[in-house]
Amino acid sequence: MSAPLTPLDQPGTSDSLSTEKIKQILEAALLTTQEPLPIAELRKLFNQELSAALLSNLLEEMRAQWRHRGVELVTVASGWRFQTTAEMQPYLDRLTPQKNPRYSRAVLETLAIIAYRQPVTRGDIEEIRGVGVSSSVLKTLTARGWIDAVGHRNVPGKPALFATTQHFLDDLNLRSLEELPPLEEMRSLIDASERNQDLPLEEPEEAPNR
Amino acid sequence: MSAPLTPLDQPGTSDSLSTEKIKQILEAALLTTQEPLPIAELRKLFNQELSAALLSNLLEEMRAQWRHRGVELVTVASGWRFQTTAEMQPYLDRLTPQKNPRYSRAVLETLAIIAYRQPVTRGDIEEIRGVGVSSSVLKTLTARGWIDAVGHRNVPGKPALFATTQHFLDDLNLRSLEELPPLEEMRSLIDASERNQDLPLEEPEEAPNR
Amino acid sequence: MEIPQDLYIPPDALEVFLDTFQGPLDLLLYLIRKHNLEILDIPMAELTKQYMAYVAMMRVDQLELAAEYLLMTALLIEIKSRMLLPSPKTETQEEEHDPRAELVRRLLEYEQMKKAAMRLNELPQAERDFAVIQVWMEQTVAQSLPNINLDDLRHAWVTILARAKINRHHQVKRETLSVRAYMSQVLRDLRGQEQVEFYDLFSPMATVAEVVVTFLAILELAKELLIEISQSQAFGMIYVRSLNAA
Repeated sequence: MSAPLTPLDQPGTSDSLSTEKIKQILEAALLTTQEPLPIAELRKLFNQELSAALLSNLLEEMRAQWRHRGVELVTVASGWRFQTTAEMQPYLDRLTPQKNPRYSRAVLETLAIIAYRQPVTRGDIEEIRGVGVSSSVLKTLTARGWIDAVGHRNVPGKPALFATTQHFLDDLNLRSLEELPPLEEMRSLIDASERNQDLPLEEPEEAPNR
Repeated sequence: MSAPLTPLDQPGTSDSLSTEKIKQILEAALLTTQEPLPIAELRKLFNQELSAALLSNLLEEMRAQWRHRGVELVTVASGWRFQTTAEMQPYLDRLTPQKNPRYSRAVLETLAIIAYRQPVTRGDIEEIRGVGVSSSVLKTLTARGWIDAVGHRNVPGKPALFATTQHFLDDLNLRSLEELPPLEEMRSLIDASERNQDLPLEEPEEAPNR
Repeated sequence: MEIPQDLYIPPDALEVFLDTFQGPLDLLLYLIRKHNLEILDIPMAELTKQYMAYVAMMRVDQLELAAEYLLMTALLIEIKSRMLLPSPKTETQEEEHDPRAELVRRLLEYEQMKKAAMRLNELPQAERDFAVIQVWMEQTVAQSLPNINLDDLRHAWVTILARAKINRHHQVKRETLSVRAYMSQVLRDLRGQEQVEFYDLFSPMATVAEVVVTFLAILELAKELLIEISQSQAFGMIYVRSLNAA
């Protein structure tokens, strides 16, 4: 398995390594390092002085041995490194931890307002939420393709009117907006928790918005 | 090179993979991931449903194929992982001149107490060691990801209860806490034969109190 | 390094001594094990005296550690004094209680953990004794986007409503959802067009309910001044145009 290394350039060092062992060490070093390793760096692995030519030959041998596997040994600008083949990518992509990112409360509330009260301007949203709506919130929802500007309200400043899109319905598995949780149901939900405050939602325009 | 996979449990999926290909994919996944991968995670690599038993067999085959190299396939607490053999370490150390951390006795003793007596509070640790435990000791272990607070003891001050993590087991190549070295029985400090002697203090000097 | 041969450590070696021993328990354990002192034979007085000396030396910069040694000293004195006293032979006393028992228990427990720590340290340790493999892989993974479900939306809306109830001037009025949906649809239909014929806003496939809702939506849009409906003559063509800035 391990032919003794012909002493090319290491004059009788005490720990003379077989080529097999040298390759093992090179392989271990390259597999543990994500950064490419130049030959000059790889030489540091050994006590004895190994010529760059020798290492280069061994690396070429290793490269051949690793061919037709999911990982290949390649040379890039700054040296040698192992990397996965393109063929593996679709499989490995399935593994990459699907982080569960969450939208902020501002994003969700804005979305809810747009969904239930569309079309609405940013001002409407701010009025309902009682706080300002940052552009990034609307940008997030627009970028996601869940809302878009469907027009402008004909008031000074011509604010954009936002509505939810078909894509939003698709992503939430809804056929139409009517499949959103109905407001009545939620009203009773609120009423249940705040039973004694008689503030019926169906107030006759007591507080005209804006 | 690649025997077609006998369709054990994937009824005619369109992309039926050869065992060779499955092994390639497993290998690529394990070589690219630093964290150990459990079989449940490895199954996600494949479109088709591969049984845990099949993967387990293939992994064992791979483990055998990697034997006698500088890198080995091992199972630790959180799953399968490739790592270099201890034999490689002296060589790899030459690449990274900065010495790897050696822990102080305070850190090691604290770790041992948490490992064997978990869950424990800082007070418990101090009680056993007979000396205060500095915050830096707990910080060192927490930063390494080896311990974490798993709750609070329901006593005044609600002290945090510390336990070792899965990562601790992984880093020590263990699959479970039971694989920790067993606690030794300590030689008694009191000679049983002398136990019943009355006032056995053979002190020559009659206690000259300071 | 000079390890204490007996209980006395010269003052100039104190720093080394403090580094060598984790605390009074550790020191006591060392003395007992290394010098084969039976805990029984420990000359308590001498040991106590020396502990007091250490404490005096440590008091300056290692106050907490000094306290630990002081505590141990106190404990040793207590044990000694109790052992010197004749034990009262009361009838109720079940078992003769060895005053050293608790200290011995603690010493043994500490010793056990000390050993365990050494054994732990001998286990192969990632980074120190082996390296974990990690091969370079192109990160092509698309940033995954948050998903929401109906409950998230419902929850958000409930929160808004609850807040709106508190701030009375921020009333949220109930409205038929479908009208709102059709309002958006009508605006979409009008987008980019000069004006649209009224009838074109209704889908030929629409159900009666949809027609009604669409009609309500158009009225609502007009009320909110989002669209303008015009008819040049009675029974003539009705045109709808968006009042957008466009």
